[in-house]
Amino acid sequence: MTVMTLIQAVNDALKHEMRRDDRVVVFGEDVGVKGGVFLATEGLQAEFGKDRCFDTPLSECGIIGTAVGMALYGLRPIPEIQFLDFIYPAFDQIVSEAAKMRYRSGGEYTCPMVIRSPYGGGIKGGHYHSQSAEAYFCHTPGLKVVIPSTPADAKGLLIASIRDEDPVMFLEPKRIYRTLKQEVPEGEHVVPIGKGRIVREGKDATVIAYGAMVGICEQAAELAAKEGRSVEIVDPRTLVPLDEPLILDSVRKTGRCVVVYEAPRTCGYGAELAAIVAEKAIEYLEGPIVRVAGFDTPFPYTLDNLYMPDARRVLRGIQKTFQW
Amino acid sequence: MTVMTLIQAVNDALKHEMRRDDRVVVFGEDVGVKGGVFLATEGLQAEFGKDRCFDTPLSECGIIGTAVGMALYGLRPIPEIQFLDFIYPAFDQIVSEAAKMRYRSGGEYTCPMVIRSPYGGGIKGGHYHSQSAEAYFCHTPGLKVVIPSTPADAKGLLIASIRDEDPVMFLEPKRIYRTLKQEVPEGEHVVPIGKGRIVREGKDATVIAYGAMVGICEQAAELAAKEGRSVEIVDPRTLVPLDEPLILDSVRKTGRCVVVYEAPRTCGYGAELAAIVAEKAIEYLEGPIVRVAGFDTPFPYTLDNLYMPDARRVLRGIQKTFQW
Amino acid sequence: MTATKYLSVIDKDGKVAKGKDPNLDAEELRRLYRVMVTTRVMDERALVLQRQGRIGFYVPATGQEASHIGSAYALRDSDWIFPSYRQPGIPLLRGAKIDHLIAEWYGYEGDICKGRQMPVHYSLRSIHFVSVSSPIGTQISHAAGCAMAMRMRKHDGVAMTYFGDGATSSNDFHSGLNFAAVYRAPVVFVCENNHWAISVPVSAQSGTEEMAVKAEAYGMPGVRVDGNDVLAVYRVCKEAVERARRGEGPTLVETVTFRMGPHSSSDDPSKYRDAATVEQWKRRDPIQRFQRYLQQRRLWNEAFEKECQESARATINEAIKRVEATNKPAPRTMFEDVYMTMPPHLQEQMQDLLSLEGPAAADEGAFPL
Amino acid sequence: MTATKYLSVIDKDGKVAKGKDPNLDAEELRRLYRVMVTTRVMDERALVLQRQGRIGFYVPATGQEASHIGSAYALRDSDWIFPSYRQPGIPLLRGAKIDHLIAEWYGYEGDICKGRQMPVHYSLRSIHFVSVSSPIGTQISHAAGCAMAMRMRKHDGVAMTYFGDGATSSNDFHSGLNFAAVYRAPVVFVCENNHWAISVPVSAQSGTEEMAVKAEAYGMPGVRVDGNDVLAVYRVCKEAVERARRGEGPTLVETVTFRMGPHSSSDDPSKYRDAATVEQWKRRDPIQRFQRYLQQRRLWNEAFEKECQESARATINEAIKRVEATNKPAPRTMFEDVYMTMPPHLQEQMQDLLSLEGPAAADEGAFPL
Ligand SMILES: Cc1ncc(C[n+]2csc(CCOP(=O)(O)OP(=O)(O)O)c2C)c(N)n1
Ligand SMILES: Cc1ncc(C[n+]2csc(CCOP(=O)(O)OP(=O)(O)O)c2C)c(N)n1
Ligand SMILES: [Mg+2]
Ligand SMILES: [Mg+2]
Repeated sequence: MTVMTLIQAVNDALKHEMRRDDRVVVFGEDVGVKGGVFLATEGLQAEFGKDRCFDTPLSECGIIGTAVGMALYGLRPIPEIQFLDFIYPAFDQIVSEAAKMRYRSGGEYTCPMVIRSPYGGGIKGGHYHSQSAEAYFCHTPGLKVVIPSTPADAKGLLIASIRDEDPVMFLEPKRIYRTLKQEVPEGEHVVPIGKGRIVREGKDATVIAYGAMVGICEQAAELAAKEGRSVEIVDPRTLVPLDEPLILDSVRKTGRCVVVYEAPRTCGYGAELAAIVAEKAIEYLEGPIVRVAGFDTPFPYTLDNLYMPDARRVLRGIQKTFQW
Repeated sequence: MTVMTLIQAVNDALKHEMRRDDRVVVFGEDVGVKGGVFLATEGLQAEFGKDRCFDTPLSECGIIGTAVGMALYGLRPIPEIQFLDFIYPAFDQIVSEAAKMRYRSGGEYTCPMVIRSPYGGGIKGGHYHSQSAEAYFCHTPGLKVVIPSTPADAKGLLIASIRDEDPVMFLEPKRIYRTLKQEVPEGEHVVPIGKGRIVREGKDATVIAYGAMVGICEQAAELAAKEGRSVEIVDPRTLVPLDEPLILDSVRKTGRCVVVYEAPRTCGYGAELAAIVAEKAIEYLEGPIVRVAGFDTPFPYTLDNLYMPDARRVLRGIQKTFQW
Repeated sequence: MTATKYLSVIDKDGKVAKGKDPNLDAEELRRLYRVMVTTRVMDERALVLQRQGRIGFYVPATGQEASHIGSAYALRDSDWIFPSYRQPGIPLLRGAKIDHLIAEWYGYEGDICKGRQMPVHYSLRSIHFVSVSSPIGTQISHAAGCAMAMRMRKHDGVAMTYFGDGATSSNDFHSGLNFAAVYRAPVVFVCENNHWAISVPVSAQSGTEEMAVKAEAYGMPGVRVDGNDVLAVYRVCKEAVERARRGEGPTLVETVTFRMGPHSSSDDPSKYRDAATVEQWKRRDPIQRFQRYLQQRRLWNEAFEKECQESARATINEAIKRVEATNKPAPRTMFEDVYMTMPPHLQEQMQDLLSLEGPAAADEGAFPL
Repeated sequence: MTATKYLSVIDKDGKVAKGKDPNLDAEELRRLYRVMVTTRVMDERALVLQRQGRIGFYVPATGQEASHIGSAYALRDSDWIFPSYRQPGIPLLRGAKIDHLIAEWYGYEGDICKGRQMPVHYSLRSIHFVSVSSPIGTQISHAAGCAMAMRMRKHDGVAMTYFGDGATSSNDFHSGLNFAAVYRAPVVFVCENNHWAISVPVSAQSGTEEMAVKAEAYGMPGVRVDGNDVLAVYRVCKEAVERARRGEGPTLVETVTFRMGPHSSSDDPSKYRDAATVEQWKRRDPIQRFQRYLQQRRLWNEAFEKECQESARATINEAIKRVEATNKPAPRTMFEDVYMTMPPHLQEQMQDLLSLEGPAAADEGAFPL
């Protein structure tokens, strides 16, 4: 075990897999000499050479388009999109090509690749360095969507994603890149895709959260505990495919459900979570399913701390599920 | 009143607004001499000349990018995207630029434009001529999303969209372009954005549907009526902004809710509808909120009739809300 | 027809100027001819099937046989092809099973793609013919990426990708050519300039009359060639392929040709282009042109022609019969291949569908494009 | 430094060869100089504020003053600018209120953008300076569209758009130039080739050494000019602007310059480029170069310099003081301007936030780029 930040865990996972499998290649804007703007790819070019870790022209469209070609040929590309806000020029390649290749070719051609990208608010990045776009990808059949909330999960899930045979969107909550330090297993460490985790056990209400929101919910759970309410926190870890049983079991146990996400509220991934619970566990509910989310506005710069759900807002969400 | 198909109503609305306001320009692939692959723009170039209705190069990115520039300058562009499946190369321009321009410029620069595009299944178009991508746009603050389900609404909503000061995604259910004929008011006819309609009154269950699914739900409601169940159908008409009161009133009245959409189930717009009801009207519910949707697969060609929700599936969804 | 010069090899009488003939051997030349004829016959049969309502849609390549068959012929069988929907002759050239192609039109059980795509969106891994996409241009950057991978792995393969004049406006044209140039990837970009993108002429597509000149923007060579002259196309592409294989980087080849038929079975070109131009191009038919060359070299006669035509027709008709005797894919297949293994939510959705009672909705709708 | 030739006007001694001088009048020359100096001073002050934690982020344009100020000077005030984040001198040239610029850095009340964007993402409608976006390249097709609109409406305006060498790889570069060429739109594309896209050098950005040559792909003229020579930039752009205004279509201008500082306040360029090259470019400083020219023409002396510097510093410092005395925008403003009128769901979300009790979470995080 070594104590690592989340970004160090990402770097560790990349190195581990590049050593293990020479088909793994990493590329993107500034990932070479600079090692990425967050240093996720630091040291990779030095260790693995320019054929396996290289800078690209400023074209997300080309980054993903060529990644698809490499994957078809048999490589395991790990393209980095510098900020998730800049993934849209590549949207067509992701949605129309990577996601649909296996299906449309009857299973003959596949696109195993991991698209890594930092996402979410919390670094004073304003309008275009803060967005949470996970719902777009969750709504796209053929993609898997993975979001770690701890350094150990970041390493284990990234390794699992790299070994996965399908295209994976690996979204890294940049807000907690360095704020969280944790023991992370050295060497081999795999956290399977499709399995969530109980972050904190509780019996009165279930809060579902992922990424940087998990920590916020832990703060809120502490506040709720002071009010005498025992809150269970569930982190799905992979949004697609989802560990439905874990979530439904928790909600059936507690009878209350709060869904927390920082993306704009309307049609965010939390809407999906709410809809699943409302279809499959409504008879256990003793209160409304409450969503605490980002607002339906673009991401602001100065007021970003008000935009992102904080412990106050989550606490109030928890309280609401009791006011029936 | 004239009897028109939905596509004729679209054409009529375009002509009406182009006559009324010389800032309105229409462009896209094949919209000129050919009049569009569905003939939505037939006759426009002949009547208004090549400056106001013209063909573009094969670049959705350029179509929307230049539309943004025209809108900034003061025109009222109505770009056509030939099929909604082909909008993704323009996704960045829509999501990062058109949607955010007013906000990020503090309200000084605006992008009034209507992006028209046929969407949905039902013409044997397979993988890439059938998709329902409305949820992506509903999740994007700054955009309005409008979907008509009748010829009269198509005309009235399109005119309202063209006069709107914000960018509007006007998605046309191509499956019913010509299958539905209806009396449509001649000349001026505005259906306001943000107001839904009760398609059919009922008291036992509410079915929410839009676009081509409205007709399918009407069939299902007939079948349910034979089983002694009175079904109310609500068509929101505009997904963003949503006529929440209309929906919540109906659900509160009937106590049951089924949401129908043809897009992939996970994170579709129906998840949002379910989540709203689960947060705001759960105490009125006597059954689970049931979603009847497209499957979480890409759109198939041969089996497309099985992919799209049909009356059987909607009926079963209605039945499920009674099995509690 | 454009005024700009480009390489032709076969003149109108079927003669080839000295030093220009690639000197293919007799067997090869006849094979090329046979593939071109079979491609043409396949187009004709398919359009009839479409009009009879037996298949839903078709995209003819009539007039463009020399362009795609001559270029693909410059490759090794192990080289990769990233096609658009308008190179049906390449599977024939590479020996694909005709049943696979025709089953794809029908979307029936025997279709490798399991009925998931519209007709002519073939995917044939066994011959390195990568799944055709509808979105225009996306294959261009795939070819660049594949070639980058070949180079990284120090393999000596080449990728060749096909696209139309319209596709030069796409995002992927720009990024594909740019990436290929920066990494000196072994790829040949074949732009089949057939003068139309559905109803949009080249003059409304680009500020340039030529497409080859666009190579300048990427610092790679661009070559323009008579796309109705199979030997000229072959020669130019052969050079580009060898250049790529030598590690000297990508080339953009523009084959100047003409879409003789409608854009697809749903299109009526008389609405937007005049018959005279079409007539002019008819006189430059690539099959007749090649036939005259073979005749000159005494490799063609009426008997050979008859045999070519008849065997093509017979092969296709028999395959149609076999395919029509099969069924649609089972409903279960709709849920397969979304991921390598079917996740729980798809299993649930599948069970949901399979447990349904009552007749499914009938097919409806007709494709407009 | 690249070997390719491009137009320079001012030589190293500040002299201009006969016939090359655009012969601007004395007042104008001094105004240009003053704007360049103020731009430089603003950069220096902003970087200090950033290091002091008074503003969160900054993007310097040091070394590129001639490139963007000289080009914009070729326009009429009514012409439209579609900038990137690296043309801070243009608002100064066009007489924007300095308080508006500085309030934008702070994202305070007085910011026209209401604190919604990071520093230097100005939007100044009153001077036709269109809202700066972070996504690279998107403004390029806006400029094309705006120019298309000008042409359709038969107005005699011109649009000028700015972007870097990195942006030439973007989707919008390709579509913007293509559309502009097809419709002969009155637009001038100014590519400021400062040799770097963050840590990526031009050699890893494009297969070409020059950017101007990319114009060939679109059938428009491409011109390369010394971007550190304000008169050369002005001359070349003036021609391009006049050409556009005459209805002869777009031009791509490449200004060859150098990013002297870091990409932004978060970047450390010593990690990826050597000091020697930077030193070399220091000797080509655009302000010193212009100063020597003015000196030659007896329009510059120490007193003028001092006055320029001091008044720039004073103007900026006073504005900083005024801005720092103001507040953050009210929470309510976060919900405004999403749409023209606030729809019910946003009203509800706003009420929800405003009704909250307890202290909000503090600001956190530091921007890495
Ligand atoms: C991204 C995208 N936009 C629009 C279409 C609709 N469409 C299908 S084919 C076509 C024209 C293609 O022209 P070209 O690239 O010249 O190829 P050709 O059909 O002539 O072979 C268009 C616009 C599409 N398939 N994909
Ligand atoms: C679409 C997109 N991708 C990535 C980024 C991150 N990024 C910001 S600036 C920059 C480099 C831009 O280089 P260039 O176009 O040469 O402009 P310069 O900064 O040199 O003026 C990058 C990659 C971005 N802003 N937008
Ligand atoms: Mg074409
Ligand atoms: Mg640069």
